[in-house]
Amino acid sequence: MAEFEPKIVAFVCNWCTYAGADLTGTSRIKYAANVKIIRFPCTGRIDFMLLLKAFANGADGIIVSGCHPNDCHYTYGNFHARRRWMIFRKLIDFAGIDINRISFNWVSAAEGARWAEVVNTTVETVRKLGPYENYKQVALSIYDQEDKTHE
Amino acid sequence: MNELIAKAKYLLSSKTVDVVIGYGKGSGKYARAEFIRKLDDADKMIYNETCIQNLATYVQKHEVKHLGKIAIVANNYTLRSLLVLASEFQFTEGQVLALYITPENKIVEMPDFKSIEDHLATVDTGLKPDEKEIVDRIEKMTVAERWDFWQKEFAKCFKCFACRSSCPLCYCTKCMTESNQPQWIPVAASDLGNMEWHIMRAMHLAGRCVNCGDCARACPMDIPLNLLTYNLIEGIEKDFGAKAGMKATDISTLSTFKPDDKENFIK
Amino acid sequence: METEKRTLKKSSLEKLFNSLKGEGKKIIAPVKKGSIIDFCEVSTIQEMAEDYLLTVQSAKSAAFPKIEKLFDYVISQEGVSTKDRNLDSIPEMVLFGVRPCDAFGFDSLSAIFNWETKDTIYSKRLEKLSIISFSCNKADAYCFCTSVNGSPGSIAGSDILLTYAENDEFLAEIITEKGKIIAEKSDAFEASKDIDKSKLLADVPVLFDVKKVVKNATASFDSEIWVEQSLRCIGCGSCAFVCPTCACFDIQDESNGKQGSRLRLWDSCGFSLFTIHTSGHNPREVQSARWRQRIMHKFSYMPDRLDVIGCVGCGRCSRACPVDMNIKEHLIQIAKDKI
Amino acid sequence: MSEKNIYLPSLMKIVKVTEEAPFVKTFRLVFMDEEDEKNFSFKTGQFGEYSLMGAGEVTFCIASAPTRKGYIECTFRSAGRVTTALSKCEAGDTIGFRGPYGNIFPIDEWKGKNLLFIAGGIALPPMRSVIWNCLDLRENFKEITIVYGARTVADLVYKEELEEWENRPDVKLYTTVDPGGETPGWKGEVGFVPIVLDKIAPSAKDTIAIVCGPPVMIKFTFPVLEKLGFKDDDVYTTLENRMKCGFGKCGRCNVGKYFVCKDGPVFTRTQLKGLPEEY
Repeated sequence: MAEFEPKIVAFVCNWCTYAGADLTGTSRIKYAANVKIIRFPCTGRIDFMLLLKAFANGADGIIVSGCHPNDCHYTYGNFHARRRWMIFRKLIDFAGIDINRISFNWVSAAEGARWAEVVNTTVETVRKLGPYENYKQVALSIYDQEDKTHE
Repeated sequence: MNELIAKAKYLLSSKTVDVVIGYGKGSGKYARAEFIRKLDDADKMIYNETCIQNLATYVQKHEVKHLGKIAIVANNYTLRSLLVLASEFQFTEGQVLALYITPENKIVEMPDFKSIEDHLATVDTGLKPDEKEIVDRIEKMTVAERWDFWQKEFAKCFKCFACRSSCPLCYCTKCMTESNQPQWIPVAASDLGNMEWHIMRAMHLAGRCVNCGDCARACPMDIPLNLLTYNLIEGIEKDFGAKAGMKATDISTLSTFKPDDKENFIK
Repeated sequence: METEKRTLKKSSLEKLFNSLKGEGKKIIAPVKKGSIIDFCEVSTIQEMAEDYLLTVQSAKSAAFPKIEKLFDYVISQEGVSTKDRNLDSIPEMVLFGVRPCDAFGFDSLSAIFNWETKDTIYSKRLEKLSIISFSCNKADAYCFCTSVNGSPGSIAGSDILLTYAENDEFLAEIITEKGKIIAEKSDAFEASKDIDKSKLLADVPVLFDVKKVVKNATASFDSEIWVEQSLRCIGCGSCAFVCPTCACFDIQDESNGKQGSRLRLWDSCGFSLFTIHTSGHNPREVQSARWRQRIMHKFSYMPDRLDVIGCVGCGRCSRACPVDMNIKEHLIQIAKDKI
Repeated sequence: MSEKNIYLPSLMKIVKVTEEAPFVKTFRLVFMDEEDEKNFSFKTGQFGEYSLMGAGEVTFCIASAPTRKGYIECTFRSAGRVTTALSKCEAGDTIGFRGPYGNIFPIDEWKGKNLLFIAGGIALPPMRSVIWNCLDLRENFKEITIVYGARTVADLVYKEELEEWENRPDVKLYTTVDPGGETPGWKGEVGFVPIVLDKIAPSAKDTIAIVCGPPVMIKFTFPVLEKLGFKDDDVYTTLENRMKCGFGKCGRCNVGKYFVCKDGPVFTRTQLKGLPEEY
């Protein structure tokens, strides 16, 4: 059987991490191809719901990344984001969602090598965790069966 | 509760307020809300251990707003809800007169925010030991156990939105669950739709919830929704030292930040 | 067919249950789930709740589930195609141990779903559904079935009605052909005895004249009473969702990539956005208008258009209501001469 | 009776898309299945449930006339979720359709009478079905007058057809735009529909008036018609309410005990007066 290739969605900010990921490429650093990058103006613009939406649509792991504290293009966006993640992470952990599948990072525009490392580590962690079957089951349960009355 | 009845009659006859929102005898376990506008109706008012509903819910209701100036029978949760609403500019000082009832059954009029704030500063508004205990119990479970626990609970949900309607702080005229371009949360009361709805509802109350517990009491299927908000309240107090509804000028936890917020998971 | 009277020993109840199970039927019965009692699928009779008055939810989901797939669709390179709902996948179901009010509720539901246009999915579910109900030997303060043409021992809607008699046996009334087949197959029933059913039933007093409710509600569209009654209503949908006769629904698409299903979902006339137009105009703008719709639909429009009353007096809405909107009290008020 | 899934739409292909006005489009649709085409018939005034798979269903009237066979048309403004998604469709795309539902304009009863059509804005589409139906059976009616207004010149829909009606000797057409909505070359009237109607003052004798438009236009048009001597029985309009099913089950569209989807959408003013204010 082929090895499990995790699907990773990365939510990154335009100014730091996206530029950092760009640098990874232009520096010709190789990294795992499992990641799909979604670019946001700022980490402060990443709605927490999007993380759940990624899982619901088949992601096995998630990377969230933006500018280091004090480096935000919009001055405070990442500070707001940090608070939100602190609360949200605790809440979904409490609700039984596996927070080991979400990796939060600060990656600046100059850290091309670090981006590769973040992706590689996340891919390896998630690979060990295996596909996120629990969540997929819940997301697809509505289509699976013709009749779900009274379960 | 003669003192309360007399107070209501005085407030109405002196035209200090147009309606007194209080409790009357209910047909079940709990007392029901009564909207006293006529002197005679004031005799319906009661106050005892069945008077649990957070009446601050009605401050935002269209029909109630239109009755005029409001006096509202309040416990500590109601007072805190009022301050959160005030901090979100949902009403202005002087529009609502709170009638706080002390554990000794004394009535204290709280016409302005300062009197409410001063009072709340003197009471214990933290999580109660039994509330802490149940949060701890769930936190001690493994992730898989917690997942199963909540999936079983969420499966019962049929999206009647009693949790939302009963909450004094859920006052949006168009809830995020109703925004449909794109459809944010699935409309169906499916496994996914229910989970997303309850997590999002809790998140939208983060830093705002005053822990009155009406969401869980309102749920016809007895889903312990207040556990989610207990967890939030506990975390927010620990991480940010914040507590909702203590000051009318407070900014909710998620609307602000400190440069030195401490976490240990962002690499 | 004419109702046949038989006897069923309490000890033979399991035989009846196992016979249904043996036929491969899905058996739905009241089950204790934490602090509430609700209808669930059971595989042994022991899973059934022992002592219950009513479940939180009604039995309507057996024919009108909270999510009903209407059909599937696929969007592909070749174009769009639809796949009709496979009605054969609907299982044979038995509602075991429901109350007469629940069985009666299907009359109103059928009236709505088959009003001139036949709803095939609903009808198929009902066709494959057998109802074995238990008469009520107790009631609580929320019950008012006798005021809305029901009774704690009503046979309407049931296939078999069992009434518990004191000497560890049930008076069994076999009401329909479906019931007769079940009885014959199970071989659990015995010859009838002379039992006076009326003495075995709960006492549910008649509280109002439903004809007057219909008359007064119909004449009072502009009455202030709707505002008065609904002041404490917070506009949730719990009353509608636990109601055995509430049938309002929403139709929504759920997609998983390029394929998905169109679904019929429960909805409630109490929700503020239920009737809102895209323009923002809302014909039922305030909660009082929505409360009026709920009462008028059940007690004026349905009797007028469908010839049934949309209420069976189970009192579930009042029990579930987070703010104690007790429908019984409101109906008593409406039944008074001047409103 | 056939046991058909009443919620299952027929598939229809969009064969033509016309941009009528900003955000307003007309789709011409043909059935993809011959059987569906054969079994389908409708009368003027009826509506259907159009759907885009994945987006959902939406209610529009059938804007084409039953006398024009082989296709149906719908005109809509993109506003909500489904209409916005639909407006992105192009010719060749497939959508779902189920219908027709609702009652009809009783044009058979109108034989030998004058017809006065009064429409405002995006409410011309339901009227257009009747207008073409009547024009195709022109010999059945006496004078046909159309008064149509929109906010601005750009908002007038069916511009080509307006021109065609303008040039027909057997139709009297008055187009008007709200004050401030006219362009330099505008030759029509300027003013709100009720005011223009008052100015034209068509005779009420042997005349049926059909009014479709936004609620505020209808509100001010009725008194003018009354002044002109129109009897309530001779004034027709259509109601719109949010609906999901189209056959009286979903519980949304009722106005009192009447369901817009079954008892409507066409109502006379007499009927309208018997309805509670719930639309």
